Amino acid sequence: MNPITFLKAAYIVAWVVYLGYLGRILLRMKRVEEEMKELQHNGSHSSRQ
Amino acid sequence: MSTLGVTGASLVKDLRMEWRSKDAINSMLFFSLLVVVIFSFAFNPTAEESRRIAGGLIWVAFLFAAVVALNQTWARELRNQVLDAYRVSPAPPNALFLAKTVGNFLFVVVLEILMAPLFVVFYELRSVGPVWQLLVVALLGTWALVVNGTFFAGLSIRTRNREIMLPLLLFPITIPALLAMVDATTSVLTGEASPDFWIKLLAVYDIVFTALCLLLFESVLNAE
Amino acid sequence: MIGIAPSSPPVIVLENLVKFFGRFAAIRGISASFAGGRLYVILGDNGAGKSTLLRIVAGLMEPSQGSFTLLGAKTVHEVAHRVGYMGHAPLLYDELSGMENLRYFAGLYGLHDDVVGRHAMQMVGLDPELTRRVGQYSQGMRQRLSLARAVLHNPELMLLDEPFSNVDVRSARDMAAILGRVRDQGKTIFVVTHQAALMEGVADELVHMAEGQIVSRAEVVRDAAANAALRTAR
Amino acid sequence: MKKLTLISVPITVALLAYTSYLALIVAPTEQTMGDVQRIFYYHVPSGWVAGLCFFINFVASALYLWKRSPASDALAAASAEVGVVFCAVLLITGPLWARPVWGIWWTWDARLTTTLVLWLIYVSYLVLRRFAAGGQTQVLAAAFAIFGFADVPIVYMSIRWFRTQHPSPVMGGGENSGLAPAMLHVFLINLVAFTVLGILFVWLRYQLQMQEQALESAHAQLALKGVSR
Repeated sequence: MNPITFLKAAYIVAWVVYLGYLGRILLRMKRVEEEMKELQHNGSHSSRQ
Repeated sequence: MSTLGVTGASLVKDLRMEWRSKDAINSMLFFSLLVVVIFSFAFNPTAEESRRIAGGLIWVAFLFAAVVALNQTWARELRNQVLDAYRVSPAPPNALFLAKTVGNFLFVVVLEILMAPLFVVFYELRSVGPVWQLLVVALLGTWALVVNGTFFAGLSIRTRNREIMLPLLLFPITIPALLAMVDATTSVLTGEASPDFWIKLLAVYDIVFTALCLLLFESVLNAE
Repeated sequence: MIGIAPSSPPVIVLENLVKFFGRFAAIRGISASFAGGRLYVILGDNGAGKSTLLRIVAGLMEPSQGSFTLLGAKTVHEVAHRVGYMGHAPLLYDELSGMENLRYFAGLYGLHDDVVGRHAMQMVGLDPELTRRVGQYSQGMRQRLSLARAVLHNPELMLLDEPFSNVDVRSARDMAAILGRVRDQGKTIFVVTHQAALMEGVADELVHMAEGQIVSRAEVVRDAAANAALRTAR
Repeated sequence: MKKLTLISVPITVALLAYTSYLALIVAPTEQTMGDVQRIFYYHVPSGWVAGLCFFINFVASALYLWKRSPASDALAAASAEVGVVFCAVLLITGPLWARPVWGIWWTWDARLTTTLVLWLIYVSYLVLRRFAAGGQTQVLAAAFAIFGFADVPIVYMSIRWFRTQHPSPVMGGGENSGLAPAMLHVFLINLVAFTVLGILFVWLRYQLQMQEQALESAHAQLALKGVSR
């Protein structure tokens, strides 16, 4: 196999893993934020510290 | 409350309970017997080969068997929630840990004594190097398995899936100790190398992790 | 017997105690003070937070918010030897006999004399010579032994979680009478139960809990004659 | 906070793209290994960040056991997870480099094996965090983290002794000992970029952990005040 294939594979794997992980964190953050907003909206009469 | 006194009392209690039920020792014995038989089928070794792989075989068998016993000892404390009775008492947490560790140590040593003749018979084992070195390796190695094993078993009972959790936590941390035990044993059996480095490494491992266990056990026991 | 006035110094003071289990609030802001030398019966439905409150006070759980003092101490650890706890489960080893159990638990309190265990067993009406293992005990016997374990070290404060569960009425009445006698010696006792009737004539105060809060506290005027009769019944 | 995230994420990604360009195009081709050597610019910095994360995890765990502050637990959780991710990239890019250069995917040499064991330990840590439900997670995880970190030097010692017959074939102090200046320059920039990436990940993951904690306590407070009757 061409050595360049290994080089490409390594760089692609690294980018996929890092960007995938970054995306996952940002997605989870968005979800948590939404849930928090919803919670504050629903329970607006109940004060939250 | 004297730690030693409570340790002694807990140990006697554990030994008495084990003597009555023989749960741990029976399951350990049967388990390691199975490993021996299965390995023999899987590898079908000659006497020369078996001397080479025996170190690994013996310790893998004992490691798996020890996990069975380690889960047992804490399961006993969970039945009827007896652990709560200990936790509300003024007795020092480390006394409980030491008692459990020494108890498990004795169980595994008994297992080793009972299994040793079997290994000799099934694998035609004969030590080329001095046998007393094997004893040192066995004692240090068993302590290494048991001290962390007892700690992680105590940690696992506070999680879901506790039976699965113990090997997951114990095995990665035990790798260097296992490597040392296996290599030291092989060195002595084949007589080809000196086990000195491994014995020293085991001693360091034992000291480091015994200290850490004693330092952290109270936090783990009182984590609700 | 000298009755101890409700004005004796508080044994337990709870300050805005809160306990969460994840998103569920099991204890929702309890502030209360309990005087010594009395027998409190804590009543409430399942999930009212009775057991949780007891476990927090016994030091088996940390409160999520708030604080409490126990026998004047900030941490349970300091006064562990003065507190007795009886859990919902028996807290006994099935594989050991009654005396073997008590001998071990006495050792945890630094008591190495068999007399303590024998005394505790006799007090709850069990024979110390019984060699049967606890695993073969009847439910009633097991609860009695569990009580014996909790009072072994003669604690000033006893926290008893459902001591009468699965116990026949006669045994339960016996145990209630024992508790009354112990209280008369000046000890403070908390009993969580949903069988309030069993504590009739023994209780000093009924504490009602609902949804993680104390909703009411009611003084019980003990009928002295009935009480005495109950006490001499055995 | 939100703005900072919005700015820092694209900047870091751009930085990474730039350093990748440097690594792939600008840096000179290595004579003996050829272009495959360029994996080095990803491999080594990933390993460095993983090590950094595990160290942060250890410090944060010890701090948690001492002070019991939720923030240090969140930092421990965040750094362990990010460390596992970087360590995974390290373990994947390693064999991809080894196959064309050494002719084998893997060798049980000290550094490789230690890295693998390290990765296993911190995966166990993450599994433990998942399975230890309720208020006990933090203490148990912190205790295990201390054990894991203490184990690393012992693992390294033991495996090095175990594999002394193998010449250590890892780069750094290799044939010509040290990198050519042009390579070193690119390598250092990559190292910086990956460190920035690692810090960004830990920071974001930490934010997430804190947000989740805040959400849980918001739910709890609601349960405390709202449903009363």
